[in-house]
Amino acid sequence: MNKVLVPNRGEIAVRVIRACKELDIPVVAAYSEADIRSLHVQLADEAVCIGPPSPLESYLNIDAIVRAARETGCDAVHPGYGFLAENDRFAERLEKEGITFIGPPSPVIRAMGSKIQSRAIMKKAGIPIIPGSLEGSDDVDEIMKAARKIDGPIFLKASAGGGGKGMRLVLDRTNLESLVREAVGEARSAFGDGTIYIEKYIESPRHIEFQILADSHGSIVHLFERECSVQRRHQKVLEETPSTALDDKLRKRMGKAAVSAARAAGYRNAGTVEFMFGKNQEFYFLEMNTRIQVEHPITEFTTGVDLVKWQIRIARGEELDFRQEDLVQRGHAIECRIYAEDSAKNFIPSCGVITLLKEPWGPGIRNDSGIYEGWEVSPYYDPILSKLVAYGENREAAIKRMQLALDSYVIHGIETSIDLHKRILSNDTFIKGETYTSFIEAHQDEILGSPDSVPVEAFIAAALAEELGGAGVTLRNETALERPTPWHYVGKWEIGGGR
Amino acid sequence: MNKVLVPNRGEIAVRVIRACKELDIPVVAAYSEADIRSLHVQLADEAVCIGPPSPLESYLNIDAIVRAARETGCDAVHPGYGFLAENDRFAERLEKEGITFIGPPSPVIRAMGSKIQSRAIMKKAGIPIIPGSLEGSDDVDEIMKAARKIDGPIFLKASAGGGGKGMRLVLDRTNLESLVREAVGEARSAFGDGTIYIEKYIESPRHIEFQILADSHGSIVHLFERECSVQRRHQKVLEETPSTALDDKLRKRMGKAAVSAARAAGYRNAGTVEFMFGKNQEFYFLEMNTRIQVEHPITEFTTGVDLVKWQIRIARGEELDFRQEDLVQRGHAIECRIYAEDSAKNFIPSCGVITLLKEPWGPGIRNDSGIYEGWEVSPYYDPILSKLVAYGENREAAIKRMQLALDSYVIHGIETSIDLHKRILSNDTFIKGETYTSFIEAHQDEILGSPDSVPVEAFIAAALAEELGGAGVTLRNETALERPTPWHYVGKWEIGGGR
Amino acid sequence: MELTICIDGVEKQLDVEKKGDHYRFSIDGKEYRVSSGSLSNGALTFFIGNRSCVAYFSEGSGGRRMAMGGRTYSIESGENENHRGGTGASAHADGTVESPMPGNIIAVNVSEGDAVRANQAVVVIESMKMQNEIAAPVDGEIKKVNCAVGDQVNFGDVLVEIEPEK
Amino acid sequence: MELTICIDGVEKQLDVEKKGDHYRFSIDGKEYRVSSGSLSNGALTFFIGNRSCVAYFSEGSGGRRMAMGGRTYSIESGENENHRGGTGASAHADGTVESPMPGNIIAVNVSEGDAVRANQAVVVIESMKMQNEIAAPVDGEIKKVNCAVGDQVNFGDVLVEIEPEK
Repeated sequence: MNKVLVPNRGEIAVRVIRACKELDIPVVAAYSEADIRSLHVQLADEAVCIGPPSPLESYLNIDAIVRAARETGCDAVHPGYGFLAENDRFAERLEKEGITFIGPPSPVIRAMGSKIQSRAIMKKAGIPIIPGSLEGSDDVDEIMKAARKIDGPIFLKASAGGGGKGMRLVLDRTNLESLVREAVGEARSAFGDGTIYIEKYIESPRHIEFQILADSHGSIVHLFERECSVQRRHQKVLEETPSTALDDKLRKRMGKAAVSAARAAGYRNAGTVEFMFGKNQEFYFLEMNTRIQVEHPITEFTTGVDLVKWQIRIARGEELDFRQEDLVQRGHAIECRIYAEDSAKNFIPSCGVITLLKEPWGPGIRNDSGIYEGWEVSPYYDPILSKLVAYGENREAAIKRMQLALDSYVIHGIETSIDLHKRILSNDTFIKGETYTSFIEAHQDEILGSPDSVPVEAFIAAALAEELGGAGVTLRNETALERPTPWHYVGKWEIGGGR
Repeated sequence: MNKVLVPNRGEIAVRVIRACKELDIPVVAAYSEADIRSLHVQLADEAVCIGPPSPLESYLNIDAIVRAARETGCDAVHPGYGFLAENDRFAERLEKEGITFIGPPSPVIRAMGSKIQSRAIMKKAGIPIIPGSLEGSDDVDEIMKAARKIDGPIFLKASAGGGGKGMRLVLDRTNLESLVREAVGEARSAFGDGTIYIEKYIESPRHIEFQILADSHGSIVHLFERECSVQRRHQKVLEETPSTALDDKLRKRMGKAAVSAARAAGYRNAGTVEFMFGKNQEFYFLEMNTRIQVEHPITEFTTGVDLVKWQIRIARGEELDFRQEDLVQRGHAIECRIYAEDSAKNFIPSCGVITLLKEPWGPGIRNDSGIYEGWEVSPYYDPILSKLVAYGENREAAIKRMQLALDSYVIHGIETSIDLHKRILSNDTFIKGETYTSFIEAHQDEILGSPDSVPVEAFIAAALAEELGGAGVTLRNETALERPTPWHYVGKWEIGGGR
Repeated sequence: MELTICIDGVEKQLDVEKKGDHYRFSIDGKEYRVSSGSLSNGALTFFIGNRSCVAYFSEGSGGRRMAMGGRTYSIESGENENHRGGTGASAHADGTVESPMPGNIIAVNVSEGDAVRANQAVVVIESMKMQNEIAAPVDGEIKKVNCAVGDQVNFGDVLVEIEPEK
Repeated sequence: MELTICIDGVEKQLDVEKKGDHYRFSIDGKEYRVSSGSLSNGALTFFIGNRSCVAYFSEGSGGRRMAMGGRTYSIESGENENHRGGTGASAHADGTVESPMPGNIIAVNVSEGDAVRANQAVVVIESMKMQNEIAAPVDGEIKKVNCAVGDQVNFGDVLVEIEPEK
């Protein structure tokens, strides 16, 4: 492997670029015009523009990315997560071009990308799957027939998509037919495919996933679980490991199932087996993520294994130099995803220039960040700014460390989810470890309610700055940070900057 | 334990204050007038001034510290390292006042503080000590007599002190008497005590130490070794763990010896057993440090144990919740001590306002820092600014990570040892792990020689800023950072600020 | 000296008196000894009694902000009568619906003349790959629609105007 | 345009030409395409060919500094004839010995009229708990001793003056 192209952005591009540099492999950032001043572009050895801000024209533009790899002499591509990371056509194209895709082979991506196909593979391999219809249908009668085969509450889900579209929870069967009709119609209009499948509804479910590493020499290990039940808008907000729901016996069983799942899928590289975990400790295969996860750092903290470096090392043919029995979970790690959003106002995204930034640091703190002071958060991409991770000897220590880290995290210029995280971490139910996927919804009054009253120290500080300081107060202000800056030549320099 | 006083400063005060906060114990910084704007003062729950900048009047002023503890209602004191951390009279005074000293009992500090007494204890316990005269003398004839009992090269060392004063290496015995005379005279004038003892000279020695934790319930464990051979001016510059010189068998033997040493000393709390390690894998007890070490973070990274929190927990009577067999060394960690000094100019100290600061961060990086942008490094105290620590799956990965971190570390306004560290880390002998206490001296031409030529990028950058920017270039400048600031009222506010 | 400070919409009266090397603040009948203030590089440090405090200040399009003790506050200047109650406010009681973010219009659910209820979604904006429903602030009738599907809008653009019900 | 830039005492001629949306630099006969420059908050970002570069600037009592690619440079302005060769320079060829640091004088080894050799320690200063020997820059005779044991000295204070040997 001589040179790696990273057609991604933000904190994960920074993470991947660091890993390449640590392995002494030159690395090229493939960036959109909107990202010319982004941190990952500055950290890469080279940077090449692949198109306009719109993702379809840049980070999702397979032709432009392949061209960029050719032009810069890259013989490998690390896709990060999101964008083309789980796109089997992209992986296949690279395979055809003779460029190493740092991830699993394209047929594996394709199979795992289909809910129906992946469930069929897992069922065959003896992995528990959620009872339901393996084969979907867009025929209302067929779906009704399949529904009758399963007892109790069920979920209707669209085969082609996610994000809640075409999804219906059926607790009471009296209006089943109209709900099926709605789901088919919604799926058809959202994804151009009305295929609906049925799943047994699991009460108070948790989302627990297992990290997998599989090399090209037949060795597959799991690196224990991550508990990802705290979600909003079907997106993870906070993850931790170990899960408070597992004991060693259960952990071993699920880990074994995850390794079997990876083996059944013919897996290679880093991947994640997601399980739905029910009230009675039953677990079901949900899906397999064929890429690095956002939440990988908590596993790195507790196992000491560098997952991103291993992705690259596996892709260049290296053998895993440890076995399952060498891996030990040590301590506890928590990740908070810091989003650019106004969590209290229905999580609406927030963008603008970061006028002030103070990032947490200290023992047991890792902040995988993609931002800097003076940089502008643009409306084109995912609102993730950074991932703050805290490690402690145990869960209590990790929570406390994270609380102190969040208290020291200052981001001005945009709204963020920092306060949301602080409230989650001080919530009694969370502290008890009772985290189900419904957690945020169930506690929204405490978690998203209005803030505490303003303490007197704040009034004193404001008085000192506003009144006593008068004109002499040196406030940081956006003008000084803004691009273009007061520098006379900047305007001209920016011309064609994105090309 | 209700409230902890920290009569220390800089990065170790920051570390201790964090540990107290993580344990939910209120913490008070006892600071000198020179430190009113220091980071540790800002992080503490309360802060109380204990005197003028001169250490004798503040951080070494036992009466002022005890008074500060009384006034703020502290029932415990964490001394950090340096200053009064190994002062048995301070520990004894606190014991008498009914204030918990977070460290070992005062008689242990006293015994381990005496080279002669500590060697006698260790010899009795069967720990190997360097051949030499256990009892020192200030009588030239007595010393000559003792010297004749040991074969080969010897060291003359002052009983009362360190730092090279009163120390003489005797390779050739022809002028032994005059060397003894010099040593006695020098020790007398430096420490008021001319007592000299003799030690066998160990060729190509390494400095390897073992971390100890001992609770008050009889449990003592070691947390493996730290290799601290890279030194300048008899001060450690870079530490790492594991040591490249030890195999598992030797590690086990030395660990056992360290635990025995701690037990023989009647030890309690965190401590370090220092060994001299010779060419033929022989090791000798050197001394016991009865406090937290500067280099403790590398042990925290590889064992997952929080040493500073355990100091506090042991002091409040908690039992260690793990045994020796639970402890595993995982991965490799390196620490670089970032000093305020001009390493290339005979390590002369450097002080002034920090006009620009960019601190390293990222996976596996921990920077225990006591500084911030705009803060002034004063001439009164130790020149340590921060401790940069890098963790990796193995030594090679840790070195590479540290190199990249050092490359991203920017400190303007003062000179630092950052460049020295970069040169050490890229030195072939260091990379091979051949680190002896003479390392820096032996490689000073490569390590302290003139820098590489200025790359063309630097000229382009300077041209852009200096010429094209013209008056419009927004340079950070000291005026804006300086105290007193442009704020009109600052001058008045500063009056009496230190009291 | 009497000062009026407004933070996050809450107004407080502060009485400040200079006492040699420190200041005495009186707030809600309580007294505070404030000393050793220093402002440098956007950071204010000072002591309240024995406690060292640090506050950071910034100014941007969203107004003045102060960070302190793990929270961010909006600072309104004393003269400003129109207190902002927070951030990202996108709708006015007068029926003007402004975009709370830059993004793409992906749905416009209303036409001129339609009757709407408060909290009814009138427009959907996609920003940062998320769809955000923008709701009517009041009951009323749609007076004007200023956007169409596919439009790129910016922070503060007026999307829809509503004639509030009397 | 011709520019002369001096970094760490090394002077270089740069030829700069504006070419539409970028600049062309010629240095030592080689050409560099420099584009997309931007300066903000003390940080300069720009591209040389495909490589994004970042440089940070500061100005303090020690002069102008630039940080780039893991190194810190001293920048001398083109007009300045007196190029500084580095930092912490404490002795002049004319025999003036200045303090390279603030600290306490703990020893003065010479008196007026003494003959000294270059590199001979004339004064010892304690700073940051370390003892630092300050050496004579030239052979010569001590003309004046401006400090005594126990004195607190500052950066740049003249400690000793030496009449250089001819």
